[in-house]
Amino acid sequence: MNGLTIILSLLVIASALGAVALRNLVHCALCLMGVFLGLAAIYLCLDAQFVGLVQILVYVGAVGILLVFAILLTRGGGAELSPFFSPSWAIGAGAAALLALIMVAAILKTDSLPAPDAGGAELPTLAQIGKRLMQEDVIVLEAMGLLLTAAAVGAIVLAMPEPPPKKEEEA
Amino acid sequence: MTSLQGFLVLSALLFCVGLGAVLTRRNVILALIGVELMLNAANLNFIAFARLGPHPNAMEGWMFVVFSIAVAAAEAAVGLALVIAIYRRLRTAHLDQMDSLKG
Amino acid sequence: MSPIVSWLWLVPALPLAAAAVLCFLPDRLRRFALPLAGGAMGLGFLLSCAALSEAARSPSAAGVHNFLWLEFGGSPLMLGWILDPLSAAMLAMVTFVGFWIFVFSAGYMAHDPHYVRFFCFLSLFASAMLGVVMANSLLLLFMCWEVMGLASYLLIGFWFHKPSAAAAAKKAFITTRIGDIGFLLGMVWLYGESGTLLFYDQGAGCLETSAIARMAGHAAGAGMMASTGISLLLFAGAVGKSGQIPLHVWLPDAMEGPTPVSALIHAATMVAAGVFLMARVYPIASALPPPPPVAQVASVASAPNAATPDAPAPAASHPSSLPSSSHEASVSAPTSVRSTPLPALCLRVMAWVGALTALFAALTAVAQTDIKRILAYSTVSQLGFMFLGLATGGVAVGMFHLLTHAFFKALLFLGAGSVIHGCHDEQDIRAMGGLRRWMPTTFVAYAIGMMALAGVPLFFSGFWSKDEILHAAALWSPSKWPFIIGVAAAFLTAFYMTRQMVYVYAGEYRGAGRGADGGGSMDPHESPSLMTIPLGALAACAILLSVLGTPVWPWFHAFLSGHAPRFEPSISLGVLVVMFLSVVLTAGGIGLGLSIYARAPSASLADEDPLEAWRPGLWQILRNRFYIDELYESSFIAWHAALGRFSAWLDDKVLGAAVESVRLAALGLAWAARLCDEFAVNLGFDEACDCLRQAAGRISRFHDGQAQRYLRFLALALSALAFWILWK
Amino acid sequence: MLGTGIIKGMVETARNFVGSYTDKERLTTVEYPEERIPAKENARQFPFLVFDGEDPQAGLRCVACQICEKECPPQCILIVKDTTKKPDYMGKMQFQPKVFDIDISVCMSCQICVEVCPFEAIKMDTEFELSRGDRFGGLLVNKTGLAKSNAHYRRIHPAEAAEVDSRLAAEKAKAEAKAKAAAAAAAPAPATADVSKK
Amino acid sequence: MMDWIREFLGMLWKTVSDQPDPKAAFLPLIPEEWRSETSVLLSIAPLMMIFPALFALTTVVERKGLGRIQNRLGPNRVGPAGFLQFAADGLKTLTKEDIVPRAADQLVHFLAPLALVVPVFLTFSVLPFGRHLVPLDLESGLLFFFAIGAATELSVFMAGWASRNKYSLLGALRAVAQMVSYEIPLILSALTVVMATGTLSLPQIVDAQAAGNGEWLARWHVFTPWGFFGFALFLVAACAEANRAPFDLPEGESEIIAGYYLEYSGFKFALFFLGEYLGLFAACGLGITLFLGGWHAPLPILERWIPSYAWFFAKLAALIGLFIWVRGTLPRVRMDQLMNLAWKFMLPLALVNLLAVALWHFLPNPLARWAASSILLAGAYVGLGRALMPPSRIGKRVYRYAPQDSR
Repeated sequence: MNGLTIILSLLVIASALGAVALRNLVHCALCLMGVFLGLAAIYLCLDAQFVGLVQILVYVGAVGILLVFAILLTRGGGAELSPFFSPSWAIGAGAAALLALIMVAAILKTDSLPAPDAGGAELPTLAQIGKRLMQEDVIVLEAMGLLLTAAAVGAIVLAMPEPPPKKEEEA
Repeated sequence: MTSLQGFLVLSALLFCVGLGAVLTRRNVILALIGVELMLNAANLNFIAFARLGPHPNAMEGWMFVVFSIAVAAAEAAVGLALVIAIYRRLRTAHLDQMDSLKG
Repeated sequence: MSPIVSWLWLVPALPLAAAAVLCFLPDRLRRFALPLAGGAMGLGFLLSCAALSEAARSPSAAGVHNFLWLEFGGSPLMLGWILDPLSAAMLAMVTFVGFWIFVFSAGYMAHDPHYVRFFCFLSLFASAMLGVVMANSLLLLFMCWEVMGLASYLLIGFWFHKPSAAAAAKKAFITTRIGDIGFLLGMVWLYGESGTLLFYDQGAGCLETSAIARMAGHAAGAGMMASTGISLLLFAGAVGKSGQIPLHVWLPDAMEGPTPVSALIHAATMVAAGVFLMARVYPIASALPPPPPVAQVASVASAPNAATPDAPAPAASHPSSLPSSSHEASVSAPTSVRSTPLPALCLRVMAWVGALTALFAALTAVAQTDIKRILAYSTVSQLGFMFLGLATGGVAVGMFHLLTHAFFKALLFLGAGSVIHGCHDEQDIRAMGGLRRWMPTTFVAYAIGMMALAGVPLFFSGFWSKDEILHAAALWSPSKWPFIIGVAAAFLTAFYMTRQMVYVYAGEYRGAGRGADGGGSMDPHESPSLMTIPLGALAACAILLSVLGTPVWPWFHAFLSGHAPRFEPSISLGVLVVMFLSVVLTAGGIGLGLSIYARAPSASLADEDPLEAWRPGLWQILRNRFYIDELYESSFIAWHAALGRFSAWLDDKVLGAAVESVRLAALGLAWAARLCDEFAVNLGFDEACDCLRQAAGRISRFHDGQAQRYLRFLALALSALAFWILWK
Repeated sequence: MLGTGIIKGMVETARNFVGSYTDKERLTTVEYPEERIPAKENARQFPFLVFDGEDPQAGLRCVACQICEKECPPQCILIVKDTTKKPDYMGKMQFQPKVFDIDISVCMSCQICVEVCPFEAIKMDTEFELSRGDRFGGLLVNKTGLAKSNAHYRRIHPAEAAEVDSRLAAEKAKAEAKAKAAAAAAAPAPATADVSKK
Repeated sequence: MMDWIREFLGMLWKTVSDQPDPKAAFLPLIPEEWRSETSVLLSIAPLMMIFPALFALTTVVERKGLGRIQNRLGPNRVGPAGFLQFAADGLKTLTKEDIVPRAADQLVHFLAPLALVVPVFLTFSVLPFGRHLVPLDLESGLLFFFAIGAATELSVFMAGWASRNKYSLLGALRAVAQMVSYEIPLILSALTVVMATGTLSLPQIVDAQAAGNGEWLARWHVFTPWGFFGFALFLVAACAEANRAPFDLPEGESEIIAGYYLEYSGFKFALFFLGEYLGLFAACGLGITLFLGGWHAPLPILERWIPSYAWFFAKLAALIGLFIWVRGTLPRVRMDQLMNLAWKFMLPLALVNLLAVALWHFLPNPLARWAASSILLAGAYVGLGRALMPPSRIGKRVYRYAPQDSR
């Protein structure tokens, strides 16, 4: 990890904490965008150009916008009114912190992680990724397309305004 | 601490922050944000292992992330549509008030 | 059989089809209603004319077309239609008058929102009437008769939002049903006697010689032949339909319907159906028992005034007479010896009923003020004349009056409609006056109708037809009273029509708040040509028809009786005497009317009638129609109500108590069963369930529907698991 | 077909664009301070007072009758009568306005003052460049500022002014004729005869 | 020092005269540790100067052009024929009071214009301006362009939401909905080129459009049926992405005053203005790169005499002129028309266009592939146009209260 990635990591963690802990939902969403952008930058630093750019395109351009719309449509633009701290909050936060502790400890304790191949192996090019997507993983790609279509249709159906209840049922 | 370990720690922390959001925040959208964070943490793991693992030229990690991003997009679309539908019916976006199945 | 007979069914079918189309016609296409209904009627008229000419060419041969309708086991039920002079004449009359009434209606009802429905009903009605006229089966006739009753109900109650109209419709329907029960019974009896309901069926019909002879020879008990009983029952139907005493009460009330309906019902069709029915079954009604011993036939005498004043009396005065063949003989033999055999009992009843109705209705008409009510009572009176004529002079006499009356009464009603229309729905003749100036066309037409009705001599058809009836009544052997009563009624007819004319057309306009000097839009006005043209057509017929039945050239009688008309330049003395008498009567009636009313026409609405001033007591009786309605109200209807109350009481207290006791018994049993079930069976089960529920409740406290709580447990468990895996 | 309308519109605007360089008819605007469109005769901005002769104050036609002050809908005219009198164009002795102010920040250019003036003393100016540094004060115009010569009036409204002048001349001639007749009638009086001789 | 200046001037000359790697001689003069940063700066600085300058010029040209289209003169006071108007405007916006509403979300309100301008500048980094002029030769340059371009939606939302003004919020939501909707036909139309050339790298795409040996006409993609339709779709979608007339609903001053930048004034407003225009330039530049042959001249002979960036900027100027022309011609569309156009017309047409590229790619015979893809696209265009705008049977309008024959 060089200096740039450390700075980015700190930025990502800070943004993530902001996204989770801020009172105003729109701020949360904007912080989440920060996490996404930071992660994309980390991906770029890890030479994962395609994935990083897709991360920005999909997460910032699509998921983020969706989130923001959902927040506004559920009147979440204002500040949250209910109290922040509560006993259940403590349980949840404690469980998360405990898990974090265990995982970090486990990672740091492990010293048998594989080292990168020193042979200077070439990273996959974009053309290779494309070939892989269109040839070997084409079934997965098709399935993904199907999934996305189904998700889009399902989302539209779910969010469609319900027809007004009929008069007879009301009466 | 190796570089890989650093990214793994970052990933673990990101995951737990997301988990914390899912476990503590009552707003559904925040829970979804937490889920997104957890997904991103997993993606980061994939990328880190793919780049800093023993076979940098293997593409499985990259492919996984690409598909995972697509799945995340689908998940966000359906999840947020569900949130909107539930909000329209219950007039609330709070998880603790969505307890129609309460025993 | 000529081809026209096999196509004759089209005459009623066309209006029926028009009605069917009209009932689906939306109101925005109302301009098609008249062409449709009127066209069907006009086509029917053309067909009827063809049929009439066919019938006139060979009057003696009736064209019959029968067909199988249903088959009950082995016995076929035939229906059919007939073309004989009677039906041909009626067909032509009904279609012709009906057509003009349709045309008139288009003007009269032009502003009604239910214009199309009205034409639908009118067409249905006309179709039913035509069916009655051309039916060759008593059953078919009865079916059409009932459809006609339904249509008249619908039409009288056309403005059903008026409570009086709805009540009148119900009254008409129920009252005629009373007569129809008689009709139905008679029909059933006829079927039992003759085995067929076809009138003419190549010798097997019930109106043909063999059946008549069989019926007339079959004693039915109470001193009557079967034919007498049947015809009396059928006559009951006719009485109901034609509004004779005592079932006349519905007819004046039926004036609540639109005026063209009044014209159609009271002039041309429905009321005439009764007369027509009797004319149709005349062979049965007039059937005499088989020829008695020669001695009685040969015995010659002329003994007028001998009959008892009441027609049913002979039968009633011998309740225990012999059940065997000759009750006529038993009546006639002790009283006197006569030149001709006494007419059949039914005809005598008919004559008396007719004569009394004629007088009664004429008296009532004198004191009415509603222009349509006067005409309605006049109709009742004229129908009495028709029955009198039918009974005394035979089919031709009655039918001739029916036809002439149809034209001039339709004319009068349409004229009244025109007057009402012109006076903005005013019906009280006291509120009219002076309309001669405002509505000259209507006045002329109405005057022609009035003169025809009153019997002004020579040029008006009513004179000839009524004259014939009087003549026949005068020659009637059993009694002279019907003749005298008829004469009085004829006199009164002229009188009340003069009264009405003077009220409506003479003097000054008396409409409230309007008048000649007002010059406002509420002035009376002449009706549109769509309404005056029918008036003209009918007026022409009211005059022209007189040529068909003059004693000099009795074409119509000859036509009906099936032989060629003869030209008789010489008129017998009797005829001349009666004719003279009726001229005097008419002149007297008109003169009296003029002298009472025209000398000092009443100036305002509030003026009391001169007759009222003269004899208030009598006036009140006449004004209230002899209190017949009230009599019915306090007798039959009250009795019915009492019976109904008694039935309700019986149902509630006696039958209800029985049902209640059964219910209580069942309830007691159920109680016992339930106790057993609850305390014996359920207790153990309930306990078990409760245990389960409580246990489940404790467990389900974790399942509070909070997704996050589940997740928290999951996270804790995950941490524990990871911890255990890593540092076990 | 979809798009033909767009192309037609584009052609039309292109014609406008090119035409604005080549065709004077299409480009109707002018660069204002350098170029001006001559004022139309019927243009009206704010009223001014007409004077005859050389001296703006002495020659004012206004006689302080105050009709315009009463009629003015926004009440932007203030007139104070002077105590002295001087003869008007017909020789009648009339009052003078001591103060005649118009607040043109209030004036709405309705021209009612002009319509009601019986002395042809107030007219509408075509001057429109009236902007001032001060928001209100500079727009309160006094008698001196309002007085403009009849020549100016003739220049800005030639037709109207010609008509007014001829009418005034005619009235003046009539009045003089009358005065002459009156003088002739009063001829025996020597004092008046002297006056008329002058 | 003299060396330094000489090499710097030499670098400029090499840049201007289209020579490869102009920085090669200059960079070694820089100390080792500053070299990469200097190189980046040398790439960025021209961008940061040229495009804002172009923006300044465009504002004036646009106003003058619109004026001429509407028979007016346009700006004509500042400088020769008014061409220094942009300076006056810039000074004005810089010196204006910066007003932030009290209820606004201060931080987000401040960040929004920056978040708009930064990605827009970033997008220029992958555009090849000339033969050797591409600041960042990314393997997936096109993806970079769209990914960064998508981030501007977020800044628009930030601006609208942070202003705490319902008109701003409405304008922002409209703008975001519009941009999201039009991004799809935009990307799909660009994808045709990717399908045809098989690369995401913009310089390679430009190279693919160069004329072959002995050909006298360049092989611009716009000269093919699918390229023509793709270019048209791309232009319309870019117009909507840049919120330009006739798709300037998010501003919609007659209904929502000025949309998402209603509450911005002074320099922040100028930044929005700048961001919008730079977005337009970037979109035009991408269009040129994808369809109009990039920096290639239409006739290969001309490339010898006129430098490559001149061709690029000439095409850019032409496209900007086209947008000005369209803005002066077409009225603003309605929201439903906007959405209908995107989802019911452009999206299906873009999909058909993809099919047409596939046909083009797989049919061997030049004549056959011309005919096939032309017929396919023309049919789709006519059919979709009919479906979107059914021939309306509108009778002569009748006024209820006016006399019928007063015309």
